Amino acid sequence: MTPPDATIRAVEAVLFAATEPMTADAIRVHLGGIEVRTALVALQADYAGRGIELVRRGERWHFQTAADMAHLLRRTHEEPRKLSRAGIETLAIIAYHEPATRAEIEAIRGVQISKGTIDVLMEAGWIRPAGRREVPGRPLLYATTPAFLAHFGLASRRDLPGLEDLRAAGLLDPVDLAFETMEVAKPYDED
Amino acid sequence: MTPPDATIRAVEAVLFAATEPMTADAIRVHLGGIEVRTALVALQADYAGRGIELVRRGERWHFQTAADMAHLLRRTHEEPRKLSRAGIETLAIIAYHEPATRAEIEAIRGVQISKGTIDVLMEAGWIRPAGRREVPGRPLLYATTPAFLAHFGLASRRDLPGLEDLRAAGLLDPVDLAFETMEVAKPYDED
Amino acid sequence: MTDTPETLTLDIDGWEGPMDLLLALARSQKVDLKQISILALVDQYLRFIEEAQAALELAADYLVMAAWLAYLKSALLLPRDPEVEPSPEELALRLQLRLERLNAMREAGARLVARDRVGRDVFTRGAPEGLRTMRKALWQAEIYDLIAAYGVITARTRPAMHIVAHRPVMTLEAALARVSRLVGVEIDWRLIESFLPADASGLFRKSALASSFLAALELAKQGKVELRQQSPFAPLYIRAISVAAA
Repeated sequence: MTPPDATIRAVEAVLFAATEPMTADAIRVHLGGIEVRTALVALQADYAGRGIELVRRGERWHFQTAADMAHLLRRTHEEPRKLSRAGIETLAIIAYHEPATRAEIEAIRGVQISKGTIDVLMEAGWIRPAGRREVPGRPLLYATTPAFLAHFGLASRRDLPGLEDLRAAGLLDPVDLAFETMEVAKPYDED
Repeated sequence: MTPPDATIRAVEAVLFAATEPMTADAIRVHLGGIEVRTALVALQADYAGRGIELVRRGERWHFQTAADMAHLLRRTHEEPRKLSRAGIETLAIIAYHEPATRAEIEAIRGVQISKGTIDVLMEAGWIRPAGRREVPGRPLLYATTPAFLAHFGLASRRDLPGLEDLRAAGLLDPVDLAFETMEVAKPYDED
Repeated sequence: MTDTPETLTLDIDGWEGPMDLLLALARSQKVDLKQISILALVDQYLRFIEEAQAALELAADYLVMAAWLAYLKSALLLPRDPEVEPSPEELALRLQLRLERLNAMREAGARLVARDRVGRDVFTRGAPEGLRTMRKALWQAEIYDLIAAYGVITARTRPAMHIVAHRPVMTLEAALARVSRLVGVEIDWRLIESFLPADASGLFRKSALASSFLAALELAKQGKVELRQQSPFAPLYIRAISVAAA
């Protein structure tokens, strides 16, 4: 920056410390009556293109963060988080059965789902409300979104493996159950 | 001013908008992990001699008005908290000796300190509890805070006025220890 | 703090304890604290306390200090007794060191508060926009997790149909027909095993025995046969109830 003169420095400091925008007159009075308009124009030029700008709104001047830097003030910080088991099961049921109501999802899972689980899937952008089922109570229906397909690398829902594929892959003989069997079997093994 | 690069502008905008001094790390995290130290140094140079300055206080950076503008700004702003003599001395003792226990402060001042004195300094955010001394009774230790450095315009505790002289003169040693040192030194003095 | 003892006001409330008063008196000697005369200082303090005492109630700690200083003064003036530890010179030096330290901290405090302080001499931005960080979870899951989860649910909730793999059995109906037919042609007690097919063996024999037993119980309930067993696990006998006996 070019070394500013005393008036420019004074105007700069006063506007920086001010709690609200100030008119040129108010600045002049504050600085004991010296003329400040030239300094304001010079300051505006000094700050052009920086992360801070001197702007004039009506008769009042103030410093503000450059418009193109505004996004830095409200920043979203993304933290990778793994979906819970309840979340992934609920998502799987919606994907295979969509559109599905919450009651249907619970019937298939055999376990109640908390509101938080649906919220998380909505927040992730993987499911969306898809109308209501025309039955008493008109429950909300849920379906997957294009973002769901994109995240899981699927061209369409038809790419999800069918039950026969799952069986062939051994996925219908869940590891958990196999483990339970082994647990029970152990004492005999040890005989 | 020379047109700053994108990182400099971003750091400038963030520090300008921040309500508290920020560490380089906090700025980096806020900006999504980009390195900011070079930008901080460049910014500090950009603002040198202007009505606003970028200063480093401990590990934290903030913009403030230039010190020589004080006479122009003081009238609009209220005096900061006026400290009692007991408060000033207690703060000085903690700053120059930190960490210090209440008993150590009292030993230097030759008088008990009221609870209110410590409270006022804590409330101002200038001192904080800093663990306990591992002696009988485990007395609480007090130390200064980053806000203390910021408020008193200290780049670090090493910048405390006269710290080195006081240390060299042994005036920061515990009284008894200093006494013994002098006793030992005596025979040499008499040579 | 450049007041001479003569102009000091006799109000001890003006001092924060005896050390504070002592420091003020020491400074009034207008020499480096390292060079002050402890004896002169002690005299000043005692004179001040005497005058103050006439005017008002003195706080106990001022009197304790006065007593200690009077002792120190006498010790400094009298010939030194080598038995006494610590020596009066050491006590005097210690007092001087304490005054130096208090003075150092008082000056440090004064320099500290005279610095360019934020909010008094320098100012931070009057109306900062503030920074806000909103945390957003980036949810992650793999396609394998998804389909494996569906496999688990399906396996967990699929209606179970149990098929018993090929096993030779004699049904209760068959046993009932067989036992009632055979028992009708016999008059005497017979072992229940004798009603089993002659070629029955292995699992089929066990199944036939169980079914025949149930059939015997059923027939007994209908009043068509009677059963006899001497003791638990003893052979079980069966015979038809003759019309005459009934």
